[in-house]
Amino acid sequence: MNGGLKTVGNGGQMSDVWRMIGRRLLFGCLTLFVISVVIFGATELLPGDLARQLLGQSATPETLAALREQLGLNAPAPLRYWNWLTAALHGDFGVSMANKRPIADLVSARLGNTLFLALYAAALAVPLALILGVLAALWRNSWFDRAANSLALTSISFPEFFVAYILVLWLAQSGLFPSMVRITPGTTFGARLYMSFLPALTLTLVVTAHMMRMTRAAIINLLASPYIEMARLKGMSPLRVILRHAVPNALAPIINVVALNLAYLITGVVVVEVVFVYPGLGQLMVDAVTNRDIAVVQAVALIFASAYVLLNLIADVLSTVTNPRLMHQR
Amino acid sequence: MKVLLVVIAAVAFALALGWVFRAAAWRLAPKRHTLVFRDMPLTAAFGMAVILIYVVVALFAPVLAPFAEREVVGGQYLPWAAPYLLGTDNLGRDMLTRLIYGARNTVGIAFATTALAFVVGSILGIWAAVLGGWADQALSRFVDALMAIPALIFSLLLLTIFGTSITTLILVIAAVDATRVYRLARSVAQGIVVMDYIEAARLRGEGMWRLIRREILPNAMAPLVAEFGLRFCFVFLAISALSFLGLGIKPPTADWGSMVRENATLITFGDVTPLLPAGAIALLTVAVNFVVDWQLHRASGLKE
Amino acid sequence: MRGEVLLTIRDLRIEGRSGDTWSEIVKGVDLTLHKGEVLGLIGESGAGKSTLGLAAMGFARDGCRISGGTIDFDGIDLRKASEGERRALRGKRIAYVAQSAAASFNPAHKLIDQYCEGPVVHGVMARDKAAADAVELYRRMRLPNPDEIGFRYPHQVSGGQLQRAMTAMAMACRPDLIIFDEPTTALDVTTQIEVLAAIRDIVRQFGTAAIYITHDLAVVAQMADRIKVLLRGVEVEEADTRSMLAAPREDYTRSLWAVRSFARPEQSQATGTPVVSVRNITAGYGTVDVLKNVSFDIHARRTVAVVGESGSGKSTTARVITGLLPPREGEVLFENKPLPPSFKARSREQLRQCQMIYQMADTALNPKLRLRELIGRPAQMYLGLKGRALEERVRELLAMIELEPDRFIDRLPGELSGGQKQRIGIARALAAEPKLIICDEVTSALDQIVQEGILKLLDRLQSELDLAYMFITHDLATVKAIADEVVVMQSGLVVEKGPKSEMFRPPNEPYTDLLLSSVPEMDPDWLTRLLASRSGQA
Amino acid sequence: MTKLILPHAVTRRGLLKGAAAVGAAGLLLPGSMGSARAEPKKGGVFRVGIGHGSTTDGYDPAVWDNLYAQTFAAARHNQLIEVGADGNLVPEIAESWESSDAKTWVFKIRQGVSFHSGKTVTIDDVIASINHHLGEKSTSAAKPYLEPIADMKADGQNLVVTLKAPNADFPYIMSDYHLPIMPATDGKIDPTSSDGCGPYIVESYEPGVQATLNRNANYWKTDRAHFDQVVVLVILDSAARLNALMTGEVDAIDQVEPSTIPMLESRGVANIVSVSGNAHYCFPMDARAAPFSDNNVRLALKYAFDRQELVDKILNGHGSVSNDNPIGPASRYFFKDMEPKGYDPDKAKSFLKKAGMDNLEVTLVAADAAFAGAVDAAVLISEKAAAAGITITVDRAPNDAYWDNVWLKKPFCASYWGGRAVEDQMFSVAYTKGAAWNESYWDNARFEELLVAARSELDEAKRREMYYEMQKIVSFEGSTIIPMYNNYVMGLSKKLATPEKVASDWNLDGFRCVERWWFT
Repeated sequence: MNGGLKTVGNGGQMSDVWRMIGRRLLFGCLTLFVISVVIFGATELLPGDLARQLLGQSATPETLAALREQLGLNAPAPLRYWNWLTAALHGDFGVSMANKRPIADLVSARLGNTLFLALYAAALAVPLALILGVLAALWRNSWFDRAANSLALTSISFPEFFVAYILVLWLAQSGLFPSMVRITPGTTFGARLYMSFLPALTLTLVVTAHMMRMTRAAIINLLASPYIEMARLKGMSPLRVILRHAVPNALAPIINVVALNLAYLITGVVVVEVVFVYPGLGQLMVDAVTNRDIAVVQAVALIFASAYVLLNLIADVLSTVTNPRLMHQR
Repeated sequence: MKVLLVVIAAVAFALALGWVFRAAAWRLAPKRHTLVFRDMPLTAAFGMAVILIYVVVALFAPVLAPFAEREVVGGQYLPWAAPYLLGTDNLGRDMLTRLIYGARNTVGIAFATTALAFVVGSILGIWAAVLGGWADQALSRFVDALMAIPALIFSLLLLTIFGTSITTLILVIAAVDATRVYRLARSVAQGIVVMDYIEAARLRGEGMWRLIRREILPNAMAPLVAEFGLRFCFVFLAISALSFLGLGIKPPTADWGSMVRENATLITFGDVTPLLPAGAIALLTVAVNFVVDWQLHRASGLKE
Repeated sequence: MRGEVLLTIRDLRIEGRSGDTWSEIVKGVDLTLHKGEVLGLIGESGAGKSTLGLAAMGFARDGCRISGGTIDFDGIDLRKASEGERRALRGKRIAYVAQSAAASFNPAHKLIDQYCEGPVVHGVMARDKAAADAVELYRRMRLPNPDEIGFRYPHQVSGGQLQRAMTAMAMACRPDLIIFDEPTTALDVTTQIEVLAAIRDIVRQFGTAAIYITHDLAVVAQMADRIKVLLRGVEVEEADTRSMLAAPREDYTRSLWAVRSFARPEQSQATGTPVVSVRNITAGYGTVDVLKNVSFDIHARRTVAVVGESGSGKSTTARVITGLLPPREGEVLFENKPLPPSFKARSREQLRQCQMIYQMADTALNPKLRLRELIGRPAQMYLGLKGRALEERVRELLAMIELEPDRFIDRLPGELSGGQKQRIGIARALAAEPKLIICDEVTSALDQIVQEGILKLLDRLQSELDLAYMFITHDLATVKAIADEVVVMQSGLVVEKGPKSEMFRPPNEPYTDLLLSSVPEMDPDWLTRLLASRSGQA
Repeated sequence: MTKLILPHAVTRRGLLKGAAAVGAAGLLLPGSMGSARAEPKKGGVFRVGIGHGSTTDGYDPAVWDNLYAQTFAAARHNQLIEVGADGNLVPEIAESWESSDAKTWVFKIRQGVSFHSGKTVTIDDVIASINHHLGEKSTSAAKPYLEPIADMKADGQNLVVTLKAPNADFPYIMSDYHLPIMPATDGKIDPTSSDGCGPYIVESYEPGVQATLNRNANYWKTDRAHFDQVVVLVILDSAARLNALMTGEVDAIDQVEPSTIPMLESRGVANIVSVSGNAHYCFPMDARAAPFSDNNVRLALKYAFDRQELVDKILNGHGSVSNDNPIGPASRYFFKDMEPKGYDPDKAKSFLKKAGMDNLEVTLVAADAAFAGAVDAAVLISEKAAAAGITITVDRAPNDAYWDNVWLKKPFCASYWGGRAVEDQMFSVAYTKGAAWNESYWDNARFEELLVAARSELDEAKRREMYYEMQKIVSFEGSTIIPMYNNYVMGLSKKLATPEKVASDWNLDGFRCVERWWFT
């Protein structure tokens, strides 16, 4: 999973990091472009179109044609794509074709919600996964290791909605936490944390296992290194050996897996949104796909892709700056 | 408290199963494998026992199941009592029978999907690593782009476009999964292509196919196998998720993912029925990963 | 001059796990070390030297366990002591210097932070005091820029300097005992001398007892008061350094000496067209030229040794010849016909004629292929052998490299020893029936006795098969043993080239002489004398 | 991972897939609710969770298509005519209406009603609101429905509508949910405005999430709209809806999954309201295509359906057996005593024999988008039909685009109807030759003749006779298998009280729960 790490040219100083960021951002834009083409193409291939969805079966050929004309669906696909692209490049993502609301409005509130939930879950999951991973590596092959591993595996082998239902059964029906999230403009931060606890916990259970296993593996992978043996021969305690000597060198794979999971928390949580009635981007995208509302599909897909690209970039930058070999030239 | 007792009982049972399996395997295995089995940890023994049981159940489903796969035998949600040992489902079909057939269908499809994803993903990944240069860059950027599209939504798009036969289902999930395998295989292979024996093979004038098949793939197996364990489990989840969309395995074929979905609402009332198929998936996942962990441990030269 | 006893080991037994079984790797060794004394432990790989050295710290590597005997360090029974008690000793009273400093320094931390860790954690010194102490020790270890060097990361410091920094680090808590585990093995000869001198001085200054582990008798002769010889976990003999060098009692010890005496007669003069000619090659990576205008010829039945320290461009030359690195200028001729610069453009026949044997047999043999396929593949590819014929050829090749075909043909490389692996590398090269074999440091990772076997084998094959060798090495002893012609390289330039007989007769180019004089000799006073003469010159 | 598109979240767009029921509405009320019904009380915040709604919803009545949009609309708008809980028409903005020949209709507009903005409701607003759906450019789902209007004009404060042909049931059309009265400027309504003359005023609305409305202090109906505030929430997941009800986060939910009803009841935390109406689940067969072109085959299939089992297992008893009759028991002219069709494999076989077949193999396409449990129903049907020598292969289609790809395209598939206000509508929409939604492509001359005649027949008895005959023809010669009428099942908090009669035309008391219900 650390394939993303690129060695920085032959320089290796801060300027090279900037150069890498520049290059990756360029690649990121290219990625976004490819994605917009893929999504547009796929949505084009879907049976039915927005006009049909809006009109239903009552549509007569005339009304259908009229609506298509109104919506600009009659233009050939490449032209429509081009129009969308040029507008998007000018920062205008247009209006939802279905309900005429500006996409920026439609998306912004939900993007905030999605990011809030992702960060909330990450704030729970990342420390938990790292601590468990470190402890599992420290007490490898012990009962703690096996139990943590089994629990983690079990938690990821249940479908998300199932985990969510069980949490609702245990924690919501007894009245401890609300079973659904109702965010209004007046909701305080504390109340928001409280309301979103169950979805965040569900996501935590879903992503912790992966990060924990990778952390453990990355650390154990290093334990055979001579410098680890050296640290032990310097009389360092096992915990210190792991925290001070192994973890700093295991950062790259750990950062990468954390980034991957953060990306998942932003882009892959439709289910949790549905079960906890959480107004996030995922549901918006699914609705838009169902309605063939291409402008919205594109906007959300690009947000997701940007999140993915940016997180990967951040991971790579962090991997670089935390690696003295890449940061400090000979 | 009750939950704790159940957990303790389950762990005890699992250990006992593992122990019995290990003892049996150790005595029954051919001579040169005896040692391997004798020193295998109980977790791995338990995992192998579970996998073996699943395989047997899958193979002999028609013999083991008390009723026919789709037969409606009585009322809905009958309690756990003979002749319906695990009760009946929402249509009055025998739950035990459905579970047994589910093993056959779900495991078979999940295995086929994962295997396909691995064949495609790892060959392409290794190929890109060997080739390097712009071809690698182009392919990798493209795969990156695909990975940036949320998997579920991408599967939904593809399945809606291409239909939902079992073959398309396998192909689509495998395609989406293959991107993840590609990434792993490429990074593993990048570590291998710098080895002298790869240089030697290139200098010898070996073709690409042999480089991949004989020189790199065998050496990349360990991390790929580890990933296989997790991917296998993700495929179950993907099928289960797609069953929601009406895109999963078609009824009346028994399939755990769909069974979880069909009965999921009941968990709200603390009913255990939906736990059965979900538990079956979880048990298999844990078992597979136990065995994978053990194999990795062995492959890593018992360094720990 | 002997002080009181510091370390006593009695009947020590250590087991190692291979696969699923345990077997003894140290079989009842006794050892006594006095305060301030330096004991040399010598033996081939697998003799249990390192394992024994670590056991002196009460430490067993993962996959090893101490199964019997006693280890008494200054009145503390290390086997009975708790892990916490042992930890309190390690780094504080017993320190360790590892073979590869580059790998044993944590790449994530600065040198000085790693230096200070021990004193601070063991409660010997506060952090600022430790830092000041570090600079002092760096100075004593004759590191350049002692005030500043600690603030570098390990990868920013050269190998010889790292080794000295590691010795300084081991000294941080002023231990009673230091274990040196082959501290100079990975270094170039010229660097080795500086490190050896620095280590010797500091150990003497602080009166620290030391166990010096090495496979190189000439090195240990400079460092140790006493020498103990180990073979497969058993002590062969132990004696004062001078008496052992003067009169080894056991055959095995004598055989260690003998290795250095192997030398083959120089072959007849070069005649005819060279197999390979390197003509005015300039090559490099990126914008840097690693090779500058390099030229030399290799003739059939002759061995050309390319000598130089790391970074001199020896291996790059090999990469140019094999076509892995197309040169910027110049060309490579094969029997007077130019070869395409890139191996991709070369014909199968051209590829076949030039084979390569690598330094690290571990990475040069695909660990997942059986010998049958490893050796058979070139024969199958180039010569179109199949089925029985192929099998016969593989057996023949195995026999040629002195491995029993029946026992070995179905083994995996992991089931072979280092020397055997290197032989497989040779067999694989031979299978192509080439005219030239490039040997890239093929013996430097091997024990001396094994080295000798490989060299003799190469020699025999050369005369049987009329092979030309290009022999890349940094080890002048090897050059002495096998070369007909020598090419000395430094910083990408050919400093000197000519027949071996001329080369080993000073005076030569200053660099060649420096190299030659740096090869340790089997005389306990060699280092002292050399240092004296060099400082005299300076 | 979950269903992205939940059963019921996808509805067929457009025209009136359900409409007012006429006649007696069945209502099953839990005993505990009886006493609480004395006098409605004012106050409280009413939160209702609805299993519909999408981010693409909007304020434009032309595109409303799901229960969320309907309930939200009912909370802020009034229409000309309301359908009462008993199925009868109740005056709303139209104070009264009359017609002498069923061709020219006069609606008298109520005076003194004002919009939330303060503007008074006038005849211009009414005309603009209806015109919004008409005209060349209109793409409204209500457009085909208003097609029979030949002319519409103001006569003082009266609206005079002239039809192209007489229709005794025209006022029912004016009760359609697409026709709220909205304020007009220059003869046009603003389809992006929330302004209406209904019981609540919109405070905030986020499509696909929730809407909050406060009581309209000036609401002209003084005995309605009891809550201070109404929150209409989208909760697509049926388990999430249940949880929200059980944990008290909402006060009412629609569409309780039948399989969970017994458990919800046994919990005792909520009341179940189950209303039987004209809504039905059906399986149209393409009458043009073999083998369904042979009525014997159709009859064989009809007798191979175990209707009672479907009601028991798919509806969990919350519904009733239908005799392939799209006219439900809540209708005026429901033919109650028609000869029933029980599950009879032998009879099915004999019909097969008549068709010259020993066995029959057909494929039934279903998706839960058709109705909740459609796939399960298909599986059950397939199991039972086997006894009659009929092999039904169940083919599950994706929910997404089910109505585009399967319905009206596959010869045998699952479908549903919300029932129709009047018999004529039901038959016209789905059983006449050439009708856009004639899902079975069935075509019967005698039936068509009766339908046209009944429309203008003013003699009640004769009309009833005609409708009885039409039902018989559809049942025994038609090409649609209708095994069951499904109830509307709602879950209500114990604090919530409803009138004695809960409407059966739509879910949630004809989606007027917001103005009809109250807290005890």
